[in-house]
Amino acid sequence: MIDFLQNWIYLTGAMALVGIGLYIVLTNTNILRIIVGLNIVDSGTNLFIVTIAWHPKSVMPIYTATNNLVVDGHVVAADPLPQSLVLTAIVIGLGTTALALAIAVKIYQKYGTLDVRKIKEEDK
Amino acid sequence: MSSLLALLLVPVTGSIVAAIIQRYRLAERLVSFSTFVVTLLFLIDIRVGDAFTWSLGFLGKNIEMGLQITPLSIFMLYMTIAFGVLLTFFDLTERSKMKSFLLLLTLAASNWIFMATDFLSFFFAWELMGWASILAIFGGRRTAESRHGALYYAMMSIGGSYSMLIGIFLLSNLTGSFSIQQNVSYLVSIMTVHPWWVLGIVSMFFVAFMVKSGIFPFHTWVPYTYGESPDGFVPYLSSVMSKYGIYGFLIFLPLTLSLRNVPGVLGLPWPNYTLVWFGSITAVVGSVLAFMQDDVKKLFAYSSFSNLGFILAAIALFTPIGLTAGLFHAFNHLLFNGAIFITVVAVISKVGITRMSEMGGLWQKMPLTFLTFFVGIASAAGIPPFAGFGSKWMIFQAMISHGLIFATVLLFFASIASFLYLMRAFHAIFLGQLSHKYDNVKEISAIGKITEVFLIGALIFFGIFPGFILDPINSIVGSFGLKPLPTSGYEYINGFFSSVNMVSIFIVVIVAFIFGFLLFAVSAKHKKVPQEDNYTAGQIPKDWNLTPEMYQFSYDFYEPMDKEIAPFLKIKIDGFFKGFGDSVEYLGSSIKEIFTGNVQIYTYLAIGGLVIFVIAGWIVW
Amino acid sequence: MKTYNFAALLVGVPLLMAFSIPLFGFISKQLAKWITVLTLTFEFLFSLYILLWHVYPFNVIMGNWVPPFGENLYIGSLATILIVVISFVGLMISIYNLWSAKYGDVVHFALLFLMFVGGSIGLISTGDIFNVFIFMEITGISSYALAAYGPERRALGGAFKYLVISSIGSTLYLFGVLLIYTQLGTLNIAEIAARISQTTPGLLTFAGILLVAGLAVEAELFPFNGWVPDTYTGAINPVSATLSGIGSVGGVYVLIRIVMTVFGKNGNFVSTYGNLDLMTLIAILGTATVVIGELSALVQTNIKKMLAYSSMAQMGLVAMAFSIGSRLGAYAGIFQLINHSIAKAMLFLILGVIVSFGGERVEDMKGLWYKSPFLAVTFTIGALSLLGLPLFGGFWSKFALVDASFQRGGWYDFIMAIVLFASVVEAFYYLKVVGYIFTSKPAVSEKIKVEISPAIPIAAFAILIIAIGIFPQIVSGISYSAAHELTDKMSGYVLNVIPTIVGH
Amino acid sequence: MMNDTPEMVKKVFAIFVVGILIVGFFMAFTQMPKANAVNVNNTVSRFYVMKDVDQATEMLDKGTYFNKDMVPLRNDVPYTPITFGKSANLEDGAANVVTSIVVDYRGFDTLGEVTVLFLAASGVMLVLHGQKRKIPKKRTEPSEIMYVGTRIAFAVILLFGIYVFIHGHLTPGGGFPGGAIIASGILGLFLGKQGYSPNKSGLTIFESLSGMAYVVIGIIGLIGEKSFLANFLPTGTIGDLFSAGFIALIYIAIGMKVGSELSAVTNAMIIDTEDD
Repeated sequence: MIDFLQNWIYLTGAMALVGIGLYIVLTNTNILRIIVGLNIVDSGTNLFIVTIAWHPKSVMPIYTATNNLVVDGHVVAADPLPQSLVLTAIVIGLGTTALALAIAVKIYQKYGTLDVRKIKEEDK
Repeated sequence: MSSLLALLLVPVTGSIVAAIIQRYRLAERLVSFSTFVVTLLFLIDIRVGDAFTWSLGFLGKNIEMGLQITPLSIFMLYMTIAFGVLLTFFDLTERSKMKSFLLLLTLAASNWIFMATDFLSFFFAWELMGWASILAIFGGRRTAESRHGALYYAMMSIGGSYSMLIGIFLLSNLTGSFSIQQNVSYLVSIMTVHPWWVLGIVSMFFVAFMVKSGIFPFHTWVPYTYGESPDGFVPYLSSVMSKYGIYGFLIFLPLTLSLRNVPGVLGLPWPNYTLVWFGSITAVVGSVLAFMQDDVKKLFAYSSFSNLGFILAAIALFTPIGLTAGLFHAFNHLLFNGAIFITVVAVISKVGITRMSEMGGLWQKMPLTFLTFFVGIASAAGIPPFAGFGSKWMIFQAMISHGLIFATVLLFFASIASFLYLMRAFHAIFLGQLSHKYDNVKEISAIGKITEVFLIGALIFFGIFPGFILDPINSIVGSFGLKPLPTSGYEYINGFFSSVNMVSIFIVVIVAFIFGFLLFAVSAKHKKVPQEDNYTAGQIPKDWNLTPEMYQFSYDFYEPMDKEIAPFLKIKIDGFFKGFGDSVEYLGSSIKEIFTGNVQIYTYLAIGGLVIFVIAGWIVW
Repeated sequence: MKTYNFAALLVGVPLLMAFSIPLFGFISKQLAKWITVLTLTFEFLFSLYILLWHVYPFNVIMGNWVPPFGENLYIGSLATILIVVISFVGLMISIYNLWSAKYGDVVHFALLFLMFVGGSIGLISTGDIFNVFIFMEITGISSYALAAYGPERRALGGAFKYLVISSIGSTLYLFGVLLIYTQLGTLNIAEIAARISQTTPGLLTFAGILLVAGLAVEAELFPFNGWVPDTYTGAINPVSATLSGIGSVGGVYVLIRIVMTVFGKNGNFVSTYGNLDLMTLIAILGTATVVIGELSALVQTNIKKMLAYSSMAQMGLVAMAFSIGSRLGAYAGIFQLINHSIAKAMLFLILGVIVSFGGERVEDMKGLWYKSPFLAVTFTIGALSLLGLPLFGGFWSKFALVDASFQRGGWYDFIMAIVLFASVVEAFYYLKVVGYIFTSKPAVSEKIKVEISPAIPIAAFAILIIAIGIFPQIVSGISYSAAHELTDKMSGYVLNVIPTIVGH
Repeated sequence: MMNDTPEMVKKVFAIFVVGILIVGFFMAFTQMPKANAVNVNNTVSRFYVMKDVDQATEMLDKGTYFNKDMVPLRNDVPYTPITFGKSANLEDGAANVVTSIVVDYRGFDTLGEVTVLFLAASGVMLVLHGQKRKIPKKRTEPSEIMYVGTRIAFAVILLFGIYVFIHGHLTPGGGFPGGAIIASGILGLFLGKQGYSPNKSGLTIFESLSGMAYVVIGIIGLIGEKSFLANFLPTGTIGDLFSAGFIALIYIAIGMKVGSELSAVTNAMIIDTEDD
């Protein structure tokens, strides 16, 4: 039962992060806050990915002298594949954030504002 | 058959050459003319029954495509190509602003349309002809109006061809083939079982044909487009391109033969009856609108589709006499419309304007053109012995033979109205007093004169000896499974009730003409006065508010009649299309508001769309 | 399973050259651009070799781990033709960039452009559903940066909008992938495609919706395409050409691959498990996009925005064609995609030349014929091809599209009627521009001098459009076998990747 | 449209939309496998953990991996037990299974990932090109302790970073964390001295060469082992420092690349936009 709850807690946390992130993106008009919101969504996604890889009884997927990953022909380690995926997802999130911040800096210089409602052009 | 392919390849080659050398105008025109001539030479080699097929690996199947010559197609081919030869010959020296390569592309497409045996190539050629003519019209006056005219035409034309496309695929999915013959015979076989089905599919096609021929209620583009086209292109547009629609109608009209035994209206199957009415209304609308026009190109544009109404009304009967009359009128229309437009082009190229109320008295300067124009409008009005009389006479006979009294009355009315507008043009352009600004106007070049003489000759010749053209028409009628009219010599026209000997009519007319001329010669001589003498005895006081138009006696030529008709003109089909376009534009500008430029709106759209899908997902899972 | 591991260079060489471009940039900025041209020439020739010598279909095994255990590239007929098209368009735009890319950091621009094309090639060839995400991000990040490039500030706004929407889209996609992973325990597209029926229907439906929503951002389908007008308008013209000619191709490809191959049933007409028919979803999205795109384009006065909306609408048309589900429909979609890619890229490139001499309002096209007959004629060719008029490439695809929808019948008759109406609207605004080009005297009769480097790509595109228009066999044969790959997923895709998937 | 909407309505609507989405997610989660986690034995990860892909491939080639209903018989794949420190010449020698997946089994992903980071860094350079770093007039120099401290710490951090990526196949960590650690050391240098700027061209060369090294390693695999990114080195005994074939090489390349890239990004981002 407690095992069951534990994963639900993490899932709820992940979904809460996604929800909060999206809410921020939808309601805040400041570019930096929108970027923060996107970052929170990313975090939620990453938490979700590692959550589905993990089970309360699982061990870390690294062979050491004491850590046995396979017992009776069954793998007891946490699923390593989503963990490698999350590594990728984190890096990608980082890259996106860096680029978004660079664009935000430039936007502030050129438009003089960080309000998304004001970042539009009349047709020339 | 290589000559069949040559009919396509020669114009295409000519078109490419003309496109390359279009910087050198004379060379370009020579190429255009010689291409038409070469095409005509190839055509002489072609006989009814020639065929050529190839297959195209497309859409995952082998589509059999083909070219075939039927009596109708060879008739159409001769008409269009010969007319084109004449036109390009005339064009050699005229300032017509026509892009020859587009004309030649149109020629290739037109040849293909007339020879196509399958809907794939028919549609291909139809669209090719469509956009080539659109671009040709763009190249016309280079004004906002000409853009507008071409766009109007383009919209109607593309709408029509999409309608036809739907028809083609509805049909080919039923039969699994693109072949015109197979599809039509399939339609014949289900005609009596599912008449509404057939009606639906066929009307998809008819929309395209009606647009191209300017049949009511799709006639509204005609004046805009003709009025703004390049001068040299208008004769081709009005004389040749309007016939594509007629050709299209003739593909499907044999369907109605299977309805002959079904009770209809006045012994006519109801589709024929409806089409007759469309034709008649077109004739009337065209004529009435024509005599209100002051712009000479627009006037003859209306005149042109009024005549198309006559032709449609006649062929829609699909009886031997009706078909003969319609095709005969189509031929005559080609000739006299060509004569009229070629002279109009000649006049416009000399005086540089199209408003008739600013012309006048030009017969003194351009006598041969005047004569050609006179013969042209006499034919158009159906005055014997010129071509045009015979066909109109036959059309009325055909209509009355079916007891279509009301439609016939309409056509009579249209015919009388056509007298009015022809009269107006005749007077306004050529008669009356010559304005001083035209003192230096000269008759057209020798080449133009040759063309005009040729047209006069043709109009008289085919007026007196209609049999030369009725013979091929009879074989067309025969090819549709109808019994051709009896023939009795080249000078005879055999109607439903009676027959006419055109030679005797010719003699009567000549005698009457000589008599009239004698009267004219012995009567009092009149004196030439300058234009200003009309109203003001040579003086122009400022406070009289006289405009130059008022010197022209044909300004507001039919003013009283205009006033009578004006209330009816408020009902505008044109307004319907324009209003439709405006509402589409309004819709567009409302929808555009979705994209506000605010990224949060876009996020809302995306997340909102996703949520809607998720809800939809719940509902169905 | 046929393998040809050497083709890994299709992805490897652009990567290697992209990494090395900063080094070349030290020597000369122009050299960096030339490296792009050379690399894309290699890509184009290599893919042409694959196409003409009929090397396809084959797999590229990465790291000697065969699918479904490792990652693979699957280059079937669809991937082959699209890679040929993409690398050709990319090559042409890179030649154009020799002239046009002249602001700021040219070296990094060349690098990002190269990786955008390379990433799109990877996106199209990859056989792993998570790898798709990575390549989506490669193309995504390079396109945000490319879109932000340029002398005008509106580029930044457009790039930021694209970034936000696209980030959300890729997050959704990632969720979808992971949900499928929890069910099947694999990330290989072929294995997922074969075993899709072994999943829980509800979860699968949800995952499908997430995947479609995420991919529709790149595929420019309404309502996920808010970024399109601003980004296309903001970016410099060669970048708009890239986004429209390459980026949208990749986006639509993945969307279709997921919907038709992964979620598709085997057979002629495709539907999905879990009750919700993803093809219907695509049909709705596609039709809505066509209508909204064309109607919005109708009222634009800025020609670049007009092209952007038209681009969106064309993508809707492509999606709608695929959603028909028959082989003919898929064929029409592929053909239309290729035509759109070539023609729209060409229009944007032409616009780039024109804009460098004047404004980009529709009125500024007035009298182009007098200023530069070359640009006027090529613009007309592109516009007429998009309208689907004969003698140009677009005719055949539109024809096939109409054929396919009427063969499918049912609701598609009405959808097609709507789409054809939208096409009339499209014809109106394109012909309006063509009218301006030919019928007006220019306000300033200054001649436009077209340099050699923009002239080459524009002329090549125009010639290609006419060549396809006259000889549709250039594209139609391979497109038709590519359509087979989409509609018959077992023999077309899965068995080519994992031949023993049906064990004994 | 949006600009006139009251804040409150906007918020409520946002909560509504996001709420439905989250509820949708939870409804999907209820259908997930037991305990909401993937059973490793039902995924391909099983072979990665067991280092058993070769045997699974053998079964696949024989046609016994999938049954008739296309269900993979993952638990039927024969298994050779692995003992830490003893098993040698495995198909993949990394003790850290995540690393073996990241670099070896799914190495192509990682190449893409490196590219993404590289592109992001290039994008930042492209967007921020031409920005001059202005040193504000009111200079507040950090203290001497900070200056010396960050420099000393940098050496240690650098060493630690190198340690992390060299031991990537044995312990948690690897190229990305290692590179990030190195970059954080360089960040310290920024804090230590106002106006500090690393050698930009040096960073670029470093970045490019390490990236090229990664691709070249892949191409060596293509030439030597007939497959892109294939391991061409012996895998050694599991648990040794010199094991796991090319993983260490790749991680060195990645570590150097990520370190220099993040430093370059940091350098590019330090722009003084305030008016002073």
